[in-house]
Amino acid sequence: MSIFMLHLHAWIHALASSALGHALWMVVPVLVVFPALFAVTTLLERKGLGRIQNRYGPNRAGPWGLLQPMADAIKALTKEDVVPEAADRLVHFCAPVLMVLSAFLVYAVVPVSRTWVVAPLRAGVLFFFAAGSLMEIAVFMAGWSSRSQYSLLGAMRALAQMISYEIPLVLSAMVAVMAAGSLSMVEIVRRQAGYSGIWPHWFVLTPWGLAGFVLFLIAATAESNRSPFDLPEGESEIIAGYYIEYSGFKFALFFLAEYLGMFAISALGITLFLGGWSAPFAFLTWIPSWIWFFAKLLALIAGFIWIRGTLPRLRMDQLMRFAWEFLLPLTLCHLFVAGVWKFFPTGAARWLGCAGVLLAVYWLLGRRLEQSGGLARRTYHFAE
Amino acid sequence: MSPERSANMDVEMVRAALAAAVPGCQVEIIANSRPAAQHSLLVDAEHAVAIAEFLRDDAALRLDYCSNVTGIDWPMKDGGGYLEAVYHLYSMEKKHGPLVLRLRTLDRVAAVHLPSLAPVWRSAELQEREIFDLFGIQFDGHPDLRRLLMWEGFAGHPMRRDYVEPDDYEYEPTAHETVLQKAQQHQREAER
Amino acid sequence: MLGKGIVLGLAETARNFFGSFFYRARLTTVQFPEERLPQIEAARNFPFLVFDGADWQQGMRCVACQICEKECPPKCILIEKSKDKKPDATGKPQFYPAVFNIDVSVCMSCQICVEVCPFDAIKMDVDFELSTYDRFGGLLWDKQRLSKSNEHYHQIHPTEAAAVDAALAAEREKLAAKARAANAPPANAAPSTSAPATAEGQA
Amino acid sequence: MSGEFFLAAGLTVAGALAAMILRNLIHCVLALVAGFAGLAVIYLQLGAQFVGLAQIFVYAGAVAILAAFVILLTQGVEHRTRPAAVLDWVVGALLACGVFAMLAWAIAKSVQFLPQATQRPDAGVRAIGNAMLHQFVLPLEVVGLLLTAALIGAVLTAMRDEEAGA
Amino acid sequence: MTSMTTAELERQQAEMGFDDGASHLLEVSMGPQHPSTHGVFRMDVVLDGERIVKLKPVFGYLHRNHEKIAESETYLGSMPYTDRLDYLCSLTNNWGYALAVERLAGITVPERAEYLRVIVAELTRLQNHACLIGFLLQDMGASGTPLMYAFRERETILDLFESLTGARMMCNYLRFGGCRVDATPEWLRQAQQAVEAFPKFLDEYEQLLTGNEILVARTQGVGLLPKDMAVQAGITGPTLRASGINYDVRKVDGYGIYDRFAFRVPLGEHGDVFDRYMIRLLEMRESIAILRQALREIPAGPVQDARTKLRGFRPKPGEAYARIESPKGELGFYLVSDGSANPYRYRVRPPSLINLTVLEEMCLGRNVADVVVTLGSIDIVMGEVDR
Repeated sequence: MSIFMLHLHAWIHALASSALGHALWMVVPVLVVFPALFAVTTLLERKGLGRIQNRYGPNRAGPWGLLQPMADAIKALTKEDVVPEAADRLVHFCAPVLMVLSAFLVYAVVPVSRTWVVAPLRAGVLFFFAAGSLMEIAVFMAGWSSRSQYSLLGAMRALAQMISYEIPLVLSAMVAVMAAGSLSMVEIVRRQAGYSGIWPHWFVLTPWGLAGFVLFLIAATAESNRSPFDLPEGESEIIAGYYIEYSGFKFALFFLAEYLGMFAISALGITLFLGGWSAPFAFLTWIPSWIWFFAKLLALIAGFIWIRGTLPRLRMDQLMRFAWEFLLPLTLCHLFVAGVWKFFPTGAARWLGCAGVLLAVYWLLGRRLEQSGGLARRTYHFAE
Repeated sequence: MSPERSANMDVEMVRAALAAAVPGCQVEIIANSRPAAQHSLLVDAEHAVAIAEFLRDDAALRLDYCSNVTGIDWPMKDGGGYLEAVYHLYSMEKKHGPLVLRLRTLDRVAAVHLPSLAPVWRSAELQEREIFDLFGIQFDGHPDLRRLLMWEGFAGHPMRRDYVEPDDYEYEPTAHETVLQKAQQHQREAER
Repeated sequence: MLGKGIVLGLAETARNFFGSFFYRARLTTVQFPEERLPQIEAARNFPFLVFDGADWQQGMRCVACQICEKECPPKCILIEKSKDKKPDATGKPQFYPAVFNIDVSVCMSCQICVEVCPFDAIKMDVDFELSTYDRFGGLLWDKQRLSKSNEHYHQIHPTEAAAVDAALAAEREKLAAKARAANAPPANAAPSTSAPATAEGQA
Repeated sequence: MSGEFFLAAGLTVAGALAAMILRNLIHCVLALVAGFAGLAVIYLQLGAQFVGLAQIFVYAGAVAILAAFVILLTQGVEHRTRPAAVLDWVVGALLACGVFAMLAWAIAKSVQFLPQATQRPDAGVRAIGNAMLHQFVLPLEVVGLLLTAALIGAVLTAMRDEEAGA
Repeated sequence: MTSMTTAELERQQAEMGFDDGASHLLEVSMGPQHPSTHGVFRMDVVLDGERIVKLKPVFGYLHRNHEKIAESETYLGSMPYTDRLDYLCSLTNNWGYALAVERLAGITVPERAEYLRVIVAELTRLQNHACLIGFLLQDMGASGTPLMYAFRERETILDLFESLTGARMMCNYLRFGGCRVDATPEWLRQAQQAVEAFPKFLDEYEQLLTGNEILVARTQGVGLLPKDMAVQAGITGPTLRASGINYDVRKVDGYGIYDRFAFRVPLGEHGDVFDRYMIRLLEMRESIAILRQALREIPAGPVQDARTKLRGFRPKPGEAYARIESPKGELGFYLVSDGSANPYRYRVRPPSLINLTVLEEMCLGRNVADVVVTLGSIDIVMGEVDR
């Protein structure tokens, strides 16, 4: 080993113990790992969709198409950056920056592993939502500053959707906060990391937890503009929505922010309901905690891709109706059930009772939603 | 000939019915010698709308469906001639047809007006617009008479038989003989 | 119950997803340059001129009758008839095309030239990898570019080519018989009739 | 009083000023967002994590967006505004002065009652919750009632509009 | 607000994309490069929020004056051009034209050719309807999955077309007086196989789509077309039958040999997008029934009327109008002959164009998203609309 290496070693040690070093140690991996995951996900998504549609998906750039994200990146970076003449240049420029900024900010409070969390804030969940809400402003800025009818429509759609779904999202997250008695994400995970026998104490394994998880996922899908709630982009209706007038690098930033947002909200779901970095069984705790985190994250991403490959898109008024007439009452009821759960003695009765109430409410609301839309099964007759 | 389930209309009978129902109308039978024997009724422009309404509403005829509307240009050697609008009528209710109606303009230049039958059969709306666009027949009473396929400001009516294609395209070297000649000519002009 | 249809749909896509790994039949993609579909015999793309024997100029069947030029719907064929005549495959003096151009950027592969040709001189090729950087000259094919041998014809459309050859041979046989009946056979006509026969033998 | 404070305060003041001065209403809203953000930073510096984050979440996130929405939706309706009059300016200035005076008085008075101005108050979730549901439960309920009434009023207004439009 | 003059406000509104006069309205040009206008189609749309206040279709971006070209072509030479009208269904277009020429000249078609025509036309209908449903779902935002399944099935049918006619889409197969080439027994066997495999695909489609709550919510009650309006506007094809009118040219005219086959005509009740979707699914099942009968009963014999001279074809002066039930609706051909080798007048009655007559009425008061779905459910192809 050379002198130089020794020096480097000492220097790294010194750095790691300093405050700046700590920040680098924590922040840099976030800045590297999640964008890398973005690259992988774009490839996985296209391959997965391909397989769902009986195709191969991208397989030309590199072996098995592994270099496809690289090719996409090069394409995006070398494209001409077009700004519409009528656009509000400053706002038009700031929008993608703010978007990516807020997308990265939320990772500050996500506990990726037992030890890896950038800022273990006491009000971590709140920070998450606060930073996420900046994204809405970015979307508005992008849509408005482009001065295109389509992008304005897209921005209005996106805002209406994000604001509407934020309520069920926050409410469904609240049950986990209630159960853990803390807004700190680290604390919430810690509460779920224990085991009864080999079974973990994940919130998702309770009726209210499962319901909360499903509700959270639905709202999260809407929040991250994924199919079937991808109306703001709805390429068959308003082409690309609020980022229609962006190209090249700025477009890539939007794309990146969108995926980062999806990962972040999945990470929040994992933290709140799926036990964060904790292993699913007591005998699997020897596997590093961050592996579990990323395994769960990838599983959720796969779910998103699966849903995207299957479902058509909702319409705006249906989306709103779904949020206000179905999701909101259900989350409120679910909040109530979660409260009741806390005061009832443990046992099968509690389990079945809570599950029964939730299912009944789900069934009732679902029926009402279908009936109020006048939707019915139809029979057809034939003329000879 | 393939077997035909829906028979052609008895044009004589229709003409008699029309004479009774629309007083003063002039209806002439144009015979068609072809095997399909789709004879047509030439009706006068003045009573066309009344005739059309009768054909649509008469309980026995109920020609509620206007399938095809088209124009034909009949120029004469001497510069005269006329434009013709042809309507193919069927009945969705009675499942019979076709009955062919023809309307003629007085000439091809100024008196190119015909009454629009689009208020009677909505399906004629776009087709009459097309005739206006491509043949230049003015349909009076049409709800929205604009060019359909050509752009606003286009000069001339391309489906007229004496229409001359404007020689303003960019030609490419091709084996297409007439195009090739034009292309060469353009090239020569450009070189000069 | 709300969500049943969605779950059924999800099951269907999942079936297709996993099925695509296990059943080759589910994946319809043909990875083109490496994999190719079997050639369909009736397929057609752009016309070519058939010649018999080895020399494309000598054996060209086209006699520049210009029927295909007239009948071609998009008028993509340009033929100039030769001033002189030269012997065709059977040795009979015929006109030949001095110029025979097809603009394949205009051609719409309708096969009408093939149908109307009384001499079986023009047939449809199956080659489709024809992209070129020169959209003018590169897609305007002259008669040399268009000429393909009868063997090629047999290779791409074997059934049709065999039928054509049989018909041609029968016709020539009839002509020869007529000629024999009219007068004593000239000595020099014999070798040229054998040309299509050898072509058939090779195919 | 640190440099960070001045930075945040400067951001807040600049944002607020820009929100008043800028001519393009959407720019005003965006400036307002910057102002809100500056305010949130001040809260955070004071150790009030919950309040600071709620400030961003509620004001920068929701209120500003709603303002933008309202501007985009209503601008078309009331586009006949009379030009600014001197009277408006005077009234506005007087009102601003009044509000400022009241706030200053309240702050100055409250300082006397605080045991130690330098001690950091506990602004955690638990403390806020306790305060809201024990000490200030009546004001909370009153405010809740008021907001509900306002909500119903807004819905009614919107419904009447729709009926008139239909 | 008070610090702004009226003029400034108006300028600002104009900047923000608002119209001056009725300033809450938004004018949007949907198309011609919009991803879901099925080609180069444009709609001038006026929006109030996302509600449609006015919608004017604009045509002509793909106009090439097919009818004028036909006037300078021989009767045979127009046949390949008909392929390019509705480029998804070239074989039914061929049939419509062939039928018109046959009516004009009184040509009889051999038995076997009639059967072949029915077989290729119904195969065309299968692939057209399958694709249409895929396109419709694509317009609804289904990221291509139903479309890819439809294309997977369409592939087998196009392979059949290629091995029979030589081309996958521009088949140019029918001739007046018959068909260009005969089908081999091997081909008929393959067709049989494809037909037998098709219902499985329909079941797959139904499981993926029909019960899907989102699809149902997006389509039921959308794009309503009442009965009387449909008749009045000359709407034809599945779009008409979805409104509950029993009018299928295959039944009414019984052209070709359709009166020999037992098949039913599915009818809708509500005339909305869901009905149009279901009618197409059910029609595919009926097409399969027709195909099974035709493939079972096809006789041997020639496929082209020997007396008909294709080259130098000169019908006597006169005219004829013939129509068929193309997958898109009623496709009519009107021919006027003056005795020369070229038609004096050649007219196509394009179902796609006429079905668009009431597009505005179907969309008024609805959402942008509904326009896209309604347009998708009408089933248009710009090659035919603009000709």
